[in-house]
Amino acid sequence: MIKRRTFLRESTATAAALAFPLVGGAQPKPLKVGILHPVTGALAFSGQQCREGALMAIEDVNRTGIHSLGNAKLEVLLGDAQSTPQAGTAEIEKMNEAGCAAVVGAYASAICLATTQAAAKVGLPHVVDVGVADQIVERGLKNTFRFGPGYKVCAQIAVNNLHVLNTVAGKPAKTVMIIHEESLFGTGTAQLLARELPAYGFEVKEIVKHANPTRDFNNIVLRMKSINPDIVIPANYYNEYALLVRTMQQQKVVPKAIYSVLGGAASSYKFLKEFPDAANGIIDCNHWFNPKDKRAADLKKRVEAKGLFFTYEIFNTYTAVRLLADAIERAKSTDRAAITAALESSAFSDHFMPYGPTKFVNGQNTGAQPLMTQVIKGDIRVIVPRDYREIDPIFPLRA
Amino acid sequence: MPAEPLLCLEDVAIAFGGLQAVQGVSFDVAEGCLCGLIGPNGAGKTTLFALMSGFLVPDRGRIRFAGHDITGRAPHLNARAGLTRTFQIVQPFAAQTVRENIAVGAHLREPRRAAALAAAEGVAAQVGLAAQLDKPAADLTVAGRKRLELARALATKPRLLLLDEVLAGLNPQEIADMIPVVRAIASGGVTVLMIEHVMQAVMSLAEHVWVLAQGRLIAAGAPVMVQRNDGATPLRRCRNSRPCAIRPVPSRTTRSPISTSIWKPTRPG
Amino acid sequence: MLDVAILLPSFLNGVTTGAVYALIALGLTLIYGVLHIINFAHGAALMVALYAVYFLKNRAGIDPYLALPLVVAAMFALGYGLQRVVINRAGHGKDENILLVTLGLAIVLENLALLFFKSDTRTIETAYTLTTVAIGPATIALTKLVAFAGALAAATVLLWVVHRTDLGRAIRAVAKETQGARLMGIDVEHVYAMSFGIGLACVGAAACFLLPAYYVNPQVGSGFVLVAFTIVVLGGMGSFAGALLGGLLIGIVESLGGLFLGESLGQIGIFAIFIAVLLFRPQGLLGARP
Amino acid sequence: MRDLVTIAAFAIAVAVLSSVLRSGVWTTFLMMALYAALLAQAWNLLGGYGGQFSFGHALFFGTGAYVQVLAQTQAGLNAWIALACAVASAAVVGTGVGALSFRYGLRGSYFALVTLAFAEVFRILAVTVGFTGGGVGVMLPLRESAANLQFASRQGAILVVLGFVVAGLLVTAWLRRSRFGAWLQAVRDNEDAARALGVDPLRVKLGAITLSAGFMGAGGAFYVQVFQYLDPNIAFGPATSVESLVAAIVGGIGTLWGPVLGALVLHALAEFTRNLFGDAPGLNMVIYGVVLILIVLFVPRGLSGVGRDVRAAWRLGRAG
Repeated sequence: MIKRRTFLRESTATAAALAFPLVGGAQPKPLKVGILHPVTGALAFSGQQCREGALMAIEDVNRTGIHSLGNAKLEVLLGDAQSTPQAGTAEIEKMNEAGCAAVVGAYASAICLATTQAAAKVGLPHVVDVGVADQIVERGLKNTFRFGPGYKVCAQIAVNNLHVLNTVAGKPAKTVMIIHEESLFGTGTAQLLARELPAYGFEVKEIVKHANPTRDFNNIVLRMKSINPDIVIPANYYNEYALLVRTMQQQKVVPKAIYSVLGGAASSYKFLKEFPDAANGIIDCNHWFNPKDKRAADLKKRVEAKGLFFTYEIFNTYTAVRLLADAIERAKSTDRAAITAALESSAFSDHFMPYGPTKFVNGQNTGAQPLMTQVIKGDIRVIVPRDYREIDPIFPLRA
Repeated sequence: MPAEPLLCLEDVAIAFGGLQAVQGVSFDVAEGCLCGLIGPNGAGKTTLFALMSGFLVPDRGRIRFAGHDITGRAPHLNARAGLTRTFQIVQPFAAQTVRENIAVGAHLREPRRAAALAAAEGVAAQVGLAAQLDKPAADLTVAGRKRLELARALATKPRLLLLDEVLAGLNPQEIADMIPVVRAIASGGVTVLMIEHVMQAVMSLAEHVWVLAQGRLIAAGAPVMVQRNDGATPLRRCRNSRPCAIRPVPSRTTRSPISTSIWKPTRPG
Repeated sequence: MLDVAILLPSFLNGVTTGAVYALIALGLTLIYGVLHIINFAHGAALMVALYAVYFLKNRAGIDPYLALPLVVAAMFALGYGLQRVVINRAGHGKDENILLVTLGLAIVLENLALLFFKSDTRTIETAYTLTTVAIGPATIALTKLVAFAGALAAATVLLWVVHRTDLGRAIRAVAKETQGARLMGIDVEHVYAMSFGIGLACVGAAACFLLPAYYVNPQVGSGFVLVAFTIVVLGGMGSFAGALLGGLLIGIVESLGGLFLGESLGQIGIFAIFIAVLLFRPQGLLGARP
Repeated sequence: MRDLVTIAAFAIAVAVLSSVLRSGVWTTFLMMALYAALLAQAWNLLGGYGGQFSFGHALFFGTGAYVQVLAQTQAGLNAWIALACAVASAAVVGTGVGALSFRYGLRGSYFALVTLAFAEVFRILAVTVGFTGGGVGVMLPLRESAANLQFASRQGAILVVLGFVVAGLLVTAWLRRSRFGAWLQAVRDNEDAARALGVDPLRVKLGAITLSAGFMGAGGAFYVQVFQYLDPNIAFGPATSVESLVAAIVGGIGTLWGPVLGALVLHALAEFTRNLFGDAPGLNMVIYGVVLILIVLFVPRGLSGVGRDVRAAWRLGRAG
């Protein structure tokens, strides 16, 4: 920990030197930032993880404060979207009323659609942390910025990478079975995969849609046994994903590869810790940090020290808040329009995500991309793309 | 040519599982008469009322009302045709006031709310409920509820009113008060057929009675004859083929012999 | 798709899953049969029981199947207390009030769990979680077979209690005619509380069989409530044998329906039966005419 | 007559309030409170006046919402015409479900459970059938103009939902003053007695469910015009059914102002607890649940009943 603190001190010292010292010791006006997530209701787990990530980012930013605003500290206004669009909208109104300069959050796509819309009405800049639905950034809302990738990009990259993996391994896998949850991201991803995969010579044997929550997966695993696909592609949230993989392990169904897209549990240290052998070999194309960046590892330790799991909700929201802090720093004001402009022209690169320098094209960070990870020897390692590769992929799991 | 009887039952029968509740009952009720249906408990009286009003559909036999065959027709259609009933166990609209209760009946003839409420007031006066119009039905005494039940049915301006033990459970004074009310209704042109155990009422009100026992009609005639049980006119059976036979209705005063066994208590079991 | 290698396992899977559903429905049908209310807090009760089993396993190291008596007793006490203290007082003789109270209880229980246990999904690891038993071409998880046996045992115990014991006679009397029972000297409030207690005890038993093959988080209850309602109606409101039969049937329909119509459309099979039974045979398979 | 005066006063007061209120929080609160009142009123028409408890009113809410958005996106209809179609189609679904369940004499908990099942079947269909966009849901493009029934300022939306609520109040008031209402409440209190007085229970109950479904459809159409996104869970999920029935019962079923009062109190309670205890996730809902139980314990006949008791007691006091 000590090493980290010295690191922080040096970087802030250099930044302070550059910043134009604010004349006069007027107590800087508190800068309010809204952190809005569904911390109750069906999405409570992800919502609370996002909130943890945001609070840690705020904590880091407030160590030095916003230099261009006389080291003003970010004042947090927490909001609970209660897993419904209505509650999300009501919270946005409350944040606007409380004079927030910007909002980060909402996690779920359906909620983001409503909150970004409500924020747009009052010109409140809204950074989307996770919400993967592409409609969020396709409505021409000037105030909405998504730092991470949408599900079209994820699905596209997933298909390409699968093709690359399969070709490199001599095309052992041909047949595919997609199992997805009937939610927005589940259905959207499945439809896109089903359309793209045949072009690369894969045969989509079956697409199985399941309810959320699903009480029992034996049936689907039974179908899997009878179809015996080479690759199983799950696209669902943590609970269902974990139940599915456990049932597969129970029924001793081992496809050539379990290749999930935005899988809830595939790249989750929680799943890895609770079901090490069930998780072994699973590939996931999902939000992931740059494994080579030390700051990510530091954050992971901090998170685990708090007794939490380092999941994508945490590091996505963490970087989203840092993006906002960087924009406020450059905007040199708490005025919403200035912050929106700063976000639009943001080239934020001081982050540990594999996105490179930020570039927003109508609200979507073009550099955003998911990484492909695989559980190998008890850890989640990045396997594709090459410049972030930590270890060579094991594909297929069995001949 | 005397008019066709208002109500004509031809060999009506119904069984619940093994129990033959009503077995082949036939009789007719002339328009304008105030007559009674008596018999021990479980004789099938209320079942017969349910058959007449359409709450039950007979297994066998026909029911004709005002020249139409209403066998198995739904109660609300019968009510619209002018045949309505009260219930042995009173069924008030508990949450509503007396006025609103009666208005429901009045609405059968009067679509406008104000007119129905006004009509309700008139009928309430007729049955002696004028003072309690704005009281919730739930707060009425047993006698009050019986009056309400009567008033509601009356408000539908029926041609035939089936009263199911409207005097049961009342004390002598209340019975004495109710008898003129029922008589006034009958004299007002409404044909009344009532099930009653209170013999005092039957004797003073009914011009003609039918006696039912174990689902069978065992006697008919003027109440005084029935009581003296020296034989009422033999049972008349409606010819099944033609519509109810047009026969001279025995004049009110003729004597009708009745079999002596009527008043011996039926052997249990 | 139609060969035995698929149909048999799917059928067996349906029956074993259905057994756990039946156990949950047994509690619900008892509560409905006696109290004539639809217990909206049944799902939340299942969640509470699942947490109890979880903590007994992780903190006290007691295996779920060994924890059965403990959890059943605890849930019985919870049920008895809730009915006596909260639900009974709220009735005021109006069904909609009791319904609202159980709804309020569900909200309170679910969010208390969210508050104290956080919202992350928890599972337990037992030696036998992954072991399976081969029955012909089908391999069925051991936990499911134990659940099946457990549900049958619990159902028979319940049937014995209701038909052979004084308490059972009192329960059936109160179910049939509350005022009459009161006149016979039956302490109706006590019987209400006993029924609610036994109802939740069934849920406790179901939790012990369910957790090894499933997970727990504050929202887990809602997934089972709807199915339990279906089973109660299918089996006949207030009929235990009906609930058992209904549970097995629904399990099979869900399993086979899922096989042929796809998992989410398969669910429609359950509700189609639900509507058909309600319309054409409201008294259900074995229930008395309503 | 007295009802009409109070309804007019209510409408004017809210309209003035909506133009006076500047703060976004309060205008959203007012809009959502009116929206909750609309759902409660719709439920009350069938549950309060018809005595038929439905656990699946989301069925009509979702039908109205889907027709509202699909009529515009796929059939290119104008929003106001779509609104008429939404209300009509919800009413038709109401009549259909009503005809099926009432014809088979379903009452009490049986009727409640069959509506629950219908809502669930529609939710699953909405997921699997194509034109509703399945799980991906369906978006209503943002075109803020009065003609498109989308309003830049909240005030426009408030006036629209106020219109629906006032219409609901007028229909409820008419119900209390009309033959249909008298027959409906007669069937509610005692179906057999009503049949003996010439009331056809099936036709009356069908009328009630059609009215109730129509208003619920209006609520669905309003929801999708404001939030512009809809998926099977939002449309047919049990949350809306529970919200409408709880507000109506807490407010006092079978009354004119009960549902409106209940919706206002519960919505205020939800907002209050969320603002005050938002930081500890779940605490706000625990308090919401506890207060709900307390209301049922101590105000069994509903909040509007309290008003009536107080007035009655006051009148007795004065007379006494």
